[in-house]
Amino acid sequence: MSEQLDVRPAAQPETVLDIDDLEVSFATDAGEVRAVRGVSLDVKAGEVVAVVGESGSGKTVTAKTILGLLPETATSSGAVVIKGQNVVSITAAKLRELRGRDVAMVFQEPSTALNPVFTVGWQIMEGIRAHRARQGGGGEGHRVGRKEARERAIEALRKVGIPDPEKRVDYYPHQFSGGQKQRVVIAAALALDPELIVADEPTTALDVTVQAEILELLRDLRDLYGTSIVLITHNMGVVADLADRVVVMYQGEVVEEAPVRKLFAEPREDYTRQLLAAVPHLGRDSASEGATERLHQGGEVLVEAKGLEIVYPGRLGSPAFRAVEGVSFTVSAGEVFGLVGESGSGKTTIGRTIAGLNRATGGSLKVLGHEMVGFRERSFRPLRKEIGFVFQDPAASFNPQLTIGECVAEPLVVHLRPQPAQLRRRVGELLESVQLPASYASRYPHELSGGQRQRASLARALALEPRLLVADEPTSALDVSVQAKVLELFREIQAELGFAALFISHDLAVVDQLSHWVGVLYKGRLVEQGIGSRVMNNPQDAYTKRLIASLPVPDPVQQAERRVAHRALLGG
Amino acid sequence: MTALIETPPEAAGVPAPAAKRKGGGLATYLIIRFLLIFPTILILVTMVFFLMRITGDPITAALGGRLPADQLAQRIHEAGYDRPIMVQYFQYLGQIFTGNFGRTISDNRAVTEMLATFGSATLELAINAVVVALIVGIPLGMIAAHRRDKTPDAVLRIFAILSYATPVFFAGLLLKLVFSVWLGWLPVAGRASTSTEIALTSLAQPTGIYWLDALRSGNMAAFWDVESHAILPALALGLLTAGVFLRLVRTNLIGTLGRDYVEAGRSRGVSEFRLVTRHAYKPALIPIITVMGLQIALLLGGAVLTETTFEWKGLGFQLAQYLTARDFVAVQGIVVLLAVIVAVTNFIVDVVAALIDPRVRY
Amino acid sequence: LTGCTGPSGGSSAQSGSSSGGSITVGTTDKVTFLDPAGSYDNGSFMIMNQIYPFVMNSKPGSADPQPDIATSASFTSPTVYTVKLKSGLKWANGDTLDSTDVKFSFDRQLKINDPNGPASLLGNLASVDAPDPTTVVFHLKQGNDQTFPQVLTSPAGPIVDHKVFPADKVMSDDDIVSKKAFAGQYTITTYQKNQLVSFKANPDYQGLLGKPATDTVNLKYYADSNNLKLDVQQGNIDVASRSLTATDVDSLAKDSKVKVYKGPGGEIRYIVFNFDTMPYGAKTPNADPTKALAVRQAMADLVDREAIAQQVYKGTYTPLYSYVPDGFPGATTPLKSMYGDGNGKPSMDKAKQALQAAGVQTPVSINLQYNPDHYGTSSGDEYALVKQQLEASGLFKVNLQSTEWVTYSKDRTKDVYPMYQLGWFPDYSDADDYLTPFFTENNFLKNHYSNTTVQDLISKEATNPDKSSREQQIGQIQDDVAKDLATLPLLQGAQIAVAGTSVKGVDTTLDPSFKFRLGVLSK
Amino acid sequence: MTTQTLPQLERREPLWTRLPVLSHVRNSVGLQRGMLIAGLVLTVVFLLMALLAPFIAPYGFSQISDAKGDFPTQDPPSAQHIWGTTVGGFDVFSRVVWGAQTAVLVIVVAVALSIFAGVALGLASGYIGGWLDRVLVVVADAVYAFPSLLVAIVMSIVISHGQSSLWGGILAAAISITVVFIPQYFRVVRAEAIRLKAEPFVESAKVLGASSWRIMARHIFRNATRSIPLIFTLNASEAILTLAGLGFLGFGIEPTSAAEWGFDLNKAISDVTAGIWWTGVFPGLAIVLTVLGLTLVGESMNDLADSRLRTRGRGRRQRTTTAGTSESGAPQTGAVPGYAASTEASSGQEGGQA
Ligand SMILES: Nc1ncnc2c1ncn2[C@@H]1O[C@H](COP(=O)(O)OP(=O)(O)OP(=O)(O)O)[C@@H](O)[C@H]1O
Ligand SMILES: Nc1ncnc2c1ncn2[C@@H]1O[C@H](COP(=O)(O)OP(=O)(O)OP(=O)(O)O)[C@@H](O)[C@H]1O
Ligand SMILES: [Mg+2]
Ligand SMILES: [Mg+2]
Repeated sequence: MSEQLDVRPAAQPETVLDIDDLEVSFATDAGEVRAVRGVSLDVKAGEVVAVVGESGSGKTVTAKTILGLLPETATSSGAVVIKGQNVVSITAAKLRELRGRDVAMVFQEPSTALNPVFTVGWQIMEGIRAHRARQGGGGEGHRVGRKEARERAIEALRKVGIPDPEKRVDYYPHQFSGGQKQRVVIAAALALDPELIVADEPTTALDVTVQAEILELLRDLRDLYGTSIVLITHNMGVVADLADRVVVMYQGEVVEEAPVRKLFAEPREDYTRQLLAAVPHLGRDSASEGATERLHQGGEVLVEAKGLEIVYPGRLGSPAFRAVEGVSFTVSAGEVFGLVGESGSGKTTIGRTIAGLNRATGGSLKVLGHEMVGFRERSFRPLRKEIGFVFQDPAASFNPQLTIGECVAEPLVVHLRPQPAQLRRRVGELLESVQLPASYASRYPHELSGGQRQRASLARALALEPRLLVADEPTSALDVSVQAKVLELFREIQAELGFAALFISHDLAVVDQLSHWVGVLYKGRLVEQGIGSRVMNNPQDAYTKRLIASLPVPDPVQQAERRVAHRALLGG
Repeated sequence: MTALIETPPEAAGVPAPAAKRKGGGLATYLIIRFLLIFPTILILVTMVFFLMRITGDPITAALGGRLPADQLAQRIHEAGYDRPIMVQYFQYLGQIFTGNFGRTISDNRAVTEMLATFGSATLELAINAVVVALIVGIPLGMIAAHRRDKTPDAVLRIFAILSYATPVFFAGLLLKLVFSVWLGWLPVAGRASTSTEIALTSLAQPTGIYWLDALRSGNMAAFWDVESHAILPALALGLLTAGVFLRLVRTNLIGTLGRDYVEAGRSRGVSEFRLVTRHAYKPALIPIITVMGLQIALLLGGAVLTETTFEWKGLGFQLAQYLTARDFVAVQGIVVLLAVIVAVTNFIVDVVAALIDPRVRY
Repeated sequence: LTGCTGPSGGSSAQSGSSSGGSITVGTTDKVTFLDPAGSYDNGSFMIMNQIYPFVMNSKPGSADPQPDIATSASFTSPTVYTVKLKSGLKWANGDTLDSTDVKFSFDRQLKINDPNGPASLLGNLASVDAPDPTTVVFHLKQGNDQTFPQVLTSPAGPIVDHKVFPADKVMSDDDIVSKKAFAGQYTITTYQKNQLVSFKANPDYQGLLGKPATDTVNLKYYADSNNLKLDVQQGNIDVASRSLTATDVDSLAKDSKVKVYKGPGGEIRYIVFNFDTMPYGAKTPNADPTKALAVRQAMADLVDREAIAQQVYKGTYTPLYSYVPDGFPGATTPLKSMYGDGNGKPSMDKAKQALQAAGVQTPVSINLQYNPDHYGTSSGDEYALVKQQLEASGLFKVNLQSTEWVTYSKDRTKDVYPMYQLGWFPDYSDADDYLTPFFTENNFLKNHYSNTTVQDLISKEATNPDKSSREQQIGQIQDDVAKDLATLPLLQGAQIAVAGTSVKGVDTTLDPSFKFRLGVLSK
Repeated sequence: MTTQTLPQLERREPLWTRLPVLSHVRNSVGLQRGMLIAGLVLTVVFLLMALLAPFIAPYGFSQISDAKGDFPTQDPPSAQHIWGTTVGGFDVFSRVVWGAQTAVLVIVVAVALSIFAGVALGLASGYIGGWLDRVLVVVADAVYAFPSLLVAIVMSIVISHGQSSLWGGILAAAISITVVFIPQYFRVVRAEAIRLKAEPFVESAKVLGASSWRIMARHIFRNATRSIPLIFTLNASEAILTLAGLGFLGFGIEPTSAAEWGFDLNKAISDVTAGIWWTGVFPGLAIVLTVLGLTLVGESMNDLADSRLRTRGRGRRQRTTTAGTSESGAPQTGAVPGYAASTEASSGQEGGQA
């Protein structure tokens, strides 16, 4: 069914958005920042144009310009023409009329894009009532009454598939799940029947399964109502799944523009090629490629969980929360254990418990032979030098007041108390082992890029040559290209030093790339575990199946097939 | 005097409302919050008790300049102020638990009666001042936030700082000079003119809040008299607080104005005015109310200077007087009342915040 | 003593018919208790003077005790003081007022002996008898106590209704007001403690003071004297009494809408020397009474009282050259001639001589204490000036220190302060009240000053029924103490009231009895 | 134990640009900069006045005569006494100048003491938590609910006990202010400590096996106290007002011990209504302008440190891609919000790597 979409009726598609030579720059402390430089692109009616590019390449700025939402510090030139009006130079009143009615926006984080203290209906109605009704011939319509606005809001909610919209229209945002919130945001955008929707990373904050639903919804919008969509994303899978045409941005400029299949099949620019190469691809480059049985089985068992249960105590009257329940697994020396699962499934909780940051409350968890249920910090502390931990957000895991050198040296200082000269040498070695120049030791964390910081973080975790490393989403804060390099480094070092690792990620492809053995966590339970490539290719558990089916692969052809194949699974 | 630090109670370890969101009962939270009032009061009472004993005794304060030391000592002994301090302390606690707050030492009135009399005066002043503060502070804060870093913002912020930076007795003096002495529009001090005061106190069941009493007795002349007396103190104290409110509204509004949901509203074509007054204001209201509640509670105790400047015979004023007289009974009584007010206000603020914030509503 | 009429300047005004209008008086003196057994302060006593009867009282304009609700009062033997009451007296609530009430009142004072009460004034009272309804007999411990009639006018003297007041404890103000236990010139109609009190003339009053000039008087309380000043200036109140600052008085004097009245004042301000701890004092390492005296003398030579009175107090205080203030029978000015240039002005040379003669090394370092909060806010300025006057000569090095009142009161009797500021306001209008408390064996200064000649003279003077020889004895005491310089008197206060130009009678009540009487005011 | 020194490492930014105030000036623009600079100018004038008081003031603070004789009292401004004299004969100009010294001393002592105690307690309470925390919080809350002027009055009685010399008076005022301020620092530092406790960099220290002491001293302390300069300026102005309030109620520093604006202003009240304006207006203005200056500095620094309030920030804060963020829709309540946003703002510079 989606096949036919690519063969669109050739009835002279009207241009709904025409950006011409757009320049945007910001006044900042450090001088002028040119965020967008001479971007030109156009969107036809009923077309989905994806804008991709690494972080900071100017995607969001471009999107905001379309709605005239740039902050006051920005200056822009060029033309952004919507319905014959140039947004860049239009009056404020005209701009307000245009917003919402001709072009609407969908935000990245549905939870922050909805005002927590107003009902969703009120928020949708705000947009409707801010405009005069559209009356066929384009003449100015009447002000929309409260009642009519409400009806339209309900209608919009129904369109995006919110069940029971008559009732739900009076709900507050916190009464919806994350995916539903994003639907509400889309409903608010739809309420005025705009011809163009600008969606800035509409699924980035969502789990893959939910992402799949939202992508489906967006596709329906385009198909059923002919709405054009500017889709901003850095996820190549999403692009492959939804886009008709792709615009690649790099450092504020458009480097390449092509229909989606052409771009994936034969990227013209070097940059595009690099970008595509860096995208992890499920089923490619698996660490357990070809393995038939669990590797490192014979090694010493470093972590052993049996019926592990972790409960967060409730505060002040709220009931305790059971985050992990009846989980059993082992991690042997030298093995990389990949833990996947969607948000809130308990991955981090398990990782932190192994590192002694959380309390295990039931079952049994042995870490390096030490029972963690009811553990005492004092008796566990000597074991800490055997365990390394890499945090998700490299920026946050360094004390901003200390230099990288001081941070990396800390484990050495705490456990070994070496001579200063010795210490300096060791810090230099460590930094070099993660491919950072030793001179970086004197830099402060904010003076490093995200990828460099994560390397330093790895260096710190490895300083004492631990036997076990817990890495909690070590790359999810990074751009794909950077992520690829860090993952590569991780893999090399692991192979070289042979430590065991618990590798946590929500990205199946990433986990598969690194792990010998994979566990799938769902609502605190380990629903499936097995050799990485097997789990990915041949999932057994229903949830795992759905998870894998939801994951869009960065290849439009393959993805179209997968979509057809999995439609039944995803419908549920 | 602590007006400017707007740390909300959340920062102070009283379980934050965030805890409520986790799914616990709001009721439980509120009950615990309510129960916390008691240790707080106990601590306050204890602190006041011991501090006051350190500072001396009421007899020396009253007669130290007249009596020989041995007579003084004898009188102190007779009054029982030289007994072991713990004995006095536990006796005092015992009295409090039975609801007996005693009689003031320096002017011999039942503490409860004294609290009612002066409490109502302070309450009236506080209400007036809060009205001024709200009328002035909130709209100006909105304007400042909306026009941030433009000239109006700068002017308003300077105004806010000045209204805070001018010691209230200095501001009061200037107000008196201009409006009473030079223009002759308003009375200098006091809560009402003599005749009104006599008329209002001879009512059957006075509330002690003069404008209310005047209205209830239908005495409009008295009402206007009372109001004309109320204006200057309300301005002096109200502007001081208005400065804090302005700042508070501005800061929080700027915070919410930068939020995605405001941007989302804007992207739907909602006007800037509505964005400020509805979309951004209501979420900002929750922290604003929290801090305002604290402010209002503090206002009651912090009105010492205003009350002294304007002869407004209220708790703050009396507190200073009793303190000079080392009248521990009275000081303890006032502090207990203030503690209760602060705690109860915080409690009410929580409930109000809960009503505004749908996430904590059940 | 009986039947003697004092000068009564305004007494003609009060005999006229009282006006129907009302007068509002503002004051800063707070009330503690309306019950005479529970209070010993100006604010409370001011109201008591309006509402309670006294056995003895003084007519406005004089300080001479005369029978108030009595017809006669006199010593019938050295230790017996007998009073005959008027008959047919009534309390405002209808109770009869007779000797039972009088006996009850004094018995009660002695029995309750409240820590804050004035019972100490009745130290010489042994017992009271009421043989018949109009006769009261006071039995005294010491014979011929010349101050006893004065004591009957003092805070210990108000008579209370024995049917209303409990015999053994202090009664609350509200009960007193609601039970109308009044029999003075006025009754209280509304009572808001320390805020507003309104008085209405008591038609049943038959005492010395007569019918009040104005029927309704309101008494309004102020905390900040500046508000008092502004209100009287604006005409919001008719009379302002006490606690105006010198600047206020000065500026009001220039205002044509109001008139400033000054009357003799009993308040004195002085420096106390601790004979043990002052330089060369008895307990210092280099104790030497002669040198210590020389130090005191040099200080007496150097202070310029006139300058302090004018500069700091703008004439609201006057120089005080003795221990008994000017205006009391027997008061002299020994310090004027003995020290300084002999004319009340300072003399540097004399001071230098005094120190040299005693072989005192100069400059003398002294620690001088004052209290900033009890004797008015100008104490700081006053002592800054004293310091400057002492140091200008180069003979002294003054280390000025101030301490908050309660601590000050405690420490001053513990020999902490070598020399310190103090003030005094008399309990009743008699020179003895400036001598007995200060220079007898167990005086309240506790400054270790002791001069047996002086002590003898004081006990003689106190029981000497002969007026002129008593005054002479009082003069002698002042001379003797002036030689010893037990304390250094500085200033004498005036009673000051400010009133609108239309108000009459203010001057009459600013008399040496120090009782402010609302009954003489009219407009 | 935590004194293990690291190799002396070259620092890349010159120190002066990282000093709190200077870096703020550098980072500000437009009106915000204007207000900051206005505040700084007022503050510097105030500090200079205090520092150079002996050179600026023509007379001593309690001087009432000179070689030419006694000063006149309540004399209007003239060549000899440019701002006139008071009722006691003090020179108003000199007292205003010397008053700056008193104010600075009081501020320094008061704020230093309260920072010291408040920070120590706040750190312990926030990091260690448990019962200690609960008790301290209730106590701090109780003290906070205590009318602050009352605490100040009681403390000044308790402390001044004996004599009020210059230092006695200053200490009394300062310590009484300290008592009032400790709960404020306590709150702020405790809240920061609690926030920091959950920060990954603290957890990472914990996983490394660092002791609680080391964590508190090395990781929490420095980060938790970053907002202190902001509160410092705000409290400094409160200290002046509290001191003035104490002076007004008669618990201040006596004129012979030191010059104090609040006290002078209080004494001048009857002067003002008598038409003698110069004794009150100058100390009054001194208070107002000093507080204005300090508050402007404090507020501007606060705004600059808080990316929400900052006029022109660096790049927008990056959103992490995981769904881990909780539904914290409500805005922050603190007046002195964390600095986190500004330190993280720099993570958008990944471009150069690809
Ligand atoms: N308000 C602003 N002030 C100054 N610079 C800004 C501002 N907003 C964006 N920039 C800069 O403009 C550039 C482009 O930012 P933009 O947000 O468009 O990136 P993006 O492609 O959306 O990145 P991401 O994938 O991280 O969302 C960046 O260098 C950013 O730092
Ligand atoms: N400190 C805590 N107190 C109470 N509940 C918590 C706490 N931390 C986490 N939880 C809850 O425990 C569950 C598991 O959380 P966890 O952080 O382990 O999820 P996760 O799999 O790491 O998710 P994500 O992919 O979003 O990081 C969630 O429902 C979460 O809300
Ligand atoms: Mg973006
Ligand atoms: Mg996680």
